[in-house]
Amino acid sequence: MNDTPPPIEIRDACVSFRGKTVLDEIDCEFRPRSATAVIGSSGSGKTTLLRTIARMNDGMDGFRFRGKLFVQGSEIYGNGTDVCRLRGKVGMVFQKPCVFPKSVLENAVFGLKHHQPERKKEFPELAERFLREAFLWDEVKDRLHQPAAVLSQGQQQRLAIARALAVGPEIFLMDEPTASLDPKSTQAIEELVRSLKQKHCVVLATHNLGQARRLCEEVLFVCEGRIRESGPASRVFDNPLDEETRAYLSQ
Amino acid sequence: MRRRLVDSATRGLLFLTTLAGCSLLALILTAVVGRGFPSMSIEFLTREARDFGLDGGIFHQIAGTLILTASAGIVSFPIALGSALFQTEFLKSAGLKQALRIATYTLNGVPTILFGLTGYMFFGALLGMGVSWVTGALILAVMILPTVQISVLEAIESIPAHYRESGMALGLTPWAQIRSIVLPQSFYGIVTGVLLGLARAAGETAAIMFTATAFSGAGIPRSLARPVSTLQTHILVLAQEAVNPKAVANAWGAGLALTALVFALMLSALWARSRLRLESHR
Amino acid sequence: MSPSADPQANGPERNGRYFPGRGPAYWVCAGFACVALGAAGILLGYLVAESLPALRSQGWPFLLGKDWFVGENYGALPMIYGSVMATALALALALPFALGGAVFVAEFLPARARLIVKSIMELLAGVPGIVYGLLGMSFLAPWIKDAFGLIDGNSLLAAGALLGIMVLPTVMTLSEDALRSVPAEYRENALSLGLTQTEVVFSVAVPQALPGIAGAVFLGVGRAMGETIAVLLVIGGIDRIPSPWYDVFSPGQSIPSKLGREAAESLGYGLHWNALMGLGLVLLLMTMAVAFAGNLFLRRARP
Amino acid sequence: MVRGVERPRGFLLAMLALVWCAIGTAAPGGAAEEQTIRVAGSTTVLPIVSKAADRFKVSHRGAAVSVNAGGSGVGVNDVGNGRAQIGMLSRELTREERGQFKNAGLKTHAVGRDAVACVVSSEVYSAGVKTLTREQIRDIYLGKIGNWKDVGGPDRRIVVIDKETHRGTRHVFMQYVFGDEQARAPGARLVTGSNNEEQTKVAQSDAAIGMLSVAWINPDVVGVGIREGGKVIQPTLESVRDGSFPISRNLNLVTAGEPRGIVKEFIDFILGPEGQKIVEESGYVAVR
Repeated sequence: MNDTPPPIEIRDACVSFRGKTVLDEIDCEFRPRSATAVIGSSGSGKTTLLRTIARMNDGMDGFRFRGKLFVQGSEIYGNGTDVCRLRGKVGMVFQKPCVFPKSVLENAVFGLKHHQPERKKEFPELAERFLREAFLWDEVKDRLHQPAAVLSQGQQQRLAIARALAVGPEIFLMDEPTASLDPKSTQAIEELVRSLKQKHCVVLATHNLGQARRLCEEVLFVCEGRIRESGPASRVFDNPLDEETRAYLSQ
Repeated sequence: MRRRLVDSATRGLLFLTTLAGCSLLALILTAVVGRGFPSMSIEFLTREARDFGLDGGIFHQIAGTLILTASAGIVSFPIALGSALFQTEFLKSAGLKQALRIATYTLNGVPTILFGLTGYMFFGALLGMGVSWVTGALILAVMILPTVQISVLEAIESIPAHYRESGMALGLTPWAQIRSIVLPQSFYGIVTGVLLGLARAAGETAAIMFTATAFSGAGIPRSLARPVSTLQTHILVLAQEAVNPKAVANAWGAGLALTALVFALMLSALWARSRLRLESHR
Repeated sequence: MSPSADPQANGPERNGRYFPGRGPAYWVCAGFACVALGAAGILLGYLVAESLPALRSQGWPFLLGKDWFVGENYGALPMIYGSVMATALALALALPFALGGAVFVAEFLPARARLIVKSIMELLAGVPGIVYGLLGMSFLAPWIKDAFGLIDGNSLLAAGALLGIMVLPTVMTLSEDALRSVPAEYRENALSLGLTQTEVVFSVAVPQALPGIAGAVFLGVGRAMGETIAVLLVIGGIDRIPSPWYDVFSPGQSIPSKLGREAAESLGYGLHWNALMGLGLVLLLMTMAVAFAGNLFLRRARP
Repeated sequence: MVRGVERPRGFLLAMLALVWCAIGTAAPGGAAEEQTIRVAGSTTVLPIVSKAADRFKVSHRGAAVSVNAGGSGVGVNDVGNGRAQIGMLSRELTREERGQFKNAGLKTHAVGRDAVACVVSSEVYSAGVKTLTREQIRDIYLGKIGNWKDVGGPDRRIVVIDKETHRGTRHVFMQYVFGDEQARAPGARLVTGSNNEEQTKVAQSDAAIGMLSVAWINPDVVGVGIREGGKVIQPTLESVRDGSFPISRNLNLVTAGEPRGIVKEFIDFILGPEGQKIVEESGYVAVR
């Protein structure tokens, strides 16, 4: 083991909205350059967990966080955290593809434009680079100046990933990125995740157990706001220790 | 760092504009209440005006505003509802729908003084109703028609399709659908529209000052053909007499009464609209 | 039994929807639906018909003439100028506050505070014009007189400022509605890219809501242009274009205020009435153009 | 309310019936109209008629008098078009008006006499402007004199207040000052309508000049004396009574043809002892 801190480390965290506890006794770590699947039934708290890591719940009504959450070693719910810089390090992809009503190119460099406006001249090349990284370049290279809304859902989702990549995150939070996509687009996204986890720490919340098995080295099973079981994917899937986990996996 | 600075500065600026806008408006409320309150009393509200409003109260004016507003609402409501039902339930031609909609929106933007003048020439002169309660009521009814109609129409159109579909799946006839789905589902929307329309009518001056009101001697009209006296025109007369402190005091008193009346209608409308939202989220 | 109550007589199914048959209720509703159409038609028709004699007798100078003196000349330009100027002043004064306020309320205020501010704004949008007029003549005009050292406070500026105050709540609530109708996903996505909240607002929410905001502004313009009573009490009532033309401290006259002051004098008869109706027609066309533009934007706002 | 209705068709028809009732009752309303006298016009005459109406109603039960302001021109117009039975007129009929309403056969009835004073803000009066000549007033209204110091007052710009062109007070005033009742006043800073409005604007300013019936003169709004050939005539009821004040006029009621029935009774009431007392109470000179 070396001294570099894990990308994400959560210690005894508890999240509540208006006094209602949604996540409790969360204690876990995520490894660099690997993918971790967060599985569990609807409403178990998967989405909240992901959003908490990017501090996306800050604006929600009555949100409270207790415990400690470190991203690359620094406590993000402590004082003096630059939320924008944090979100620059932690990219997030949502379930429903969402592109802004601008052109494909503008969408790709949307975040970059605000983080590094001084690199304006390089935007076209940067856009190409990240669109390539998101396996989208070949499909959109002739349509860069068309509104992004004309793309298919799967393409829009990859564009959203390219957009997040452009900001240069080291961590990727993906909240059921393929739930609203057709099988072909799902395959493309899965391919993309495989390549992303070569360099990034990917956290993938998913309902699709097959997908979790295919893509992830680690698995985290969440149930009713608590982590019931975690460990290497093969072990958890083949030999779950927890009763609940077994019940969930055997569905 | 610079981005954070810009962020805070913009926030501050926006906050200041909001604060300025809100405090200006708070100032207005304070002025209306502060100036009007001293002349408020039970006597002021229940006595009739004497000496051209310098003395006595505003009983007839309150009554006049109320009856004019109410009769405008009574005329306007069935027309608006019928029209909205026609557009949503009967009409199939998209072109005609568009024409009706354009007419409604056009009417909504017409300056009220034009309603007053042409309305008078139509109802008062052509149909011989003269300067009277009925002329004023009909002019106000046409004036608030678009307000009520748009609101009712939006309420009916925002009924989720699955309600209608489940109604249809149960084999309801179109009439049964209107009765048991459309009207109950848009009930609060209809109420909102009517109340907003009434509030608009109650605050209107320009449309009735030539057409429905008398400076003195109107009292409570004994027939629809008689003129009425209203708070709005009463304030207008008193306001022009601003050297006389009694006139000013009574003008503010009447102003407060009118504002309170309009606010009561608006608040009920806001309440009804919040109920509409609640119902539709259920 | 009328046919409409008989299920057998119901109209055909179209677009997956049943339509009722053409019973008496159909015709009643149809008649009611035409009321708005008829009213708009009568209004426009009457104004056109009644203003024709004035247009014919005055010709183009009716629109371009600077002199209005009953019995001699009817030139509408001072009133058109007054209406445009007062409205423009109202916008210039109200827009920064209305739009800034809308953005702040929609994007930065917590839900409960937003509801309170919005309710107050909607209430204020309902304050009767006559009450604003009373406020204008007792506070605003004297204040303008003292603040700018004028000989009298009744002026285009007073009218414009009063109109600005009157339309501020309208423009603000409608713009706020437009901003709120931008889906939350856009904001979330932009936030997750690490944008600051104001960057999110100005790069995502505001551009998306722009048609709606423009619609709100246009509706406010229409309101301001048509307001009679409040303007009548503070604009000064002089049918003159000030020199220089941008001297907003001079008194002026707007079309509605002119109509409010003079219409009773010749209600229905004579060239004076025709000329007044000509003014009315000009006003109607101006407000209709504005309302059309506004609705065009609003429609683009809700796809 | 909507929920409780069983049949929408019945409900709609009921509503329709309601609307038509509302409109229909307007027509039979015409029968009740005979006991209502509608009066409109000059704000100068208004106090007389309004007060008289209040007392008239006491002695004539069932009679209603509705009074509207608007100005002399409005009064003539309303009577000429049959919108009112009596018009209030603070001047004589113009030739145009007689021509325009030839068929109506307009008839005037003088009920009182009044003077139009040239009024100034009290600050100007106490600073020394006690009298003005006709020429000075003319130059002020033409905009040739723009500062009070040119007529012996303080160094302050003059706020010239004009009236709407159809107002009776303006006709009489302009007839005296310019010899033309329709004269223009390019020097005006403000146009007002009713006497009350004019009075208010003069009082609110500290440098205003205006025209106002003597009945509206008060400590804030002071009538200046008119200097004519070395003589100064003060705007008082006395000088109106003895005919020396140059800007005086009749206060008229105008009817279409000879008044009949209740309208005649009402006019006779105003011309009678009780009515003439009201004229004096209102600050005018009685004619009988």
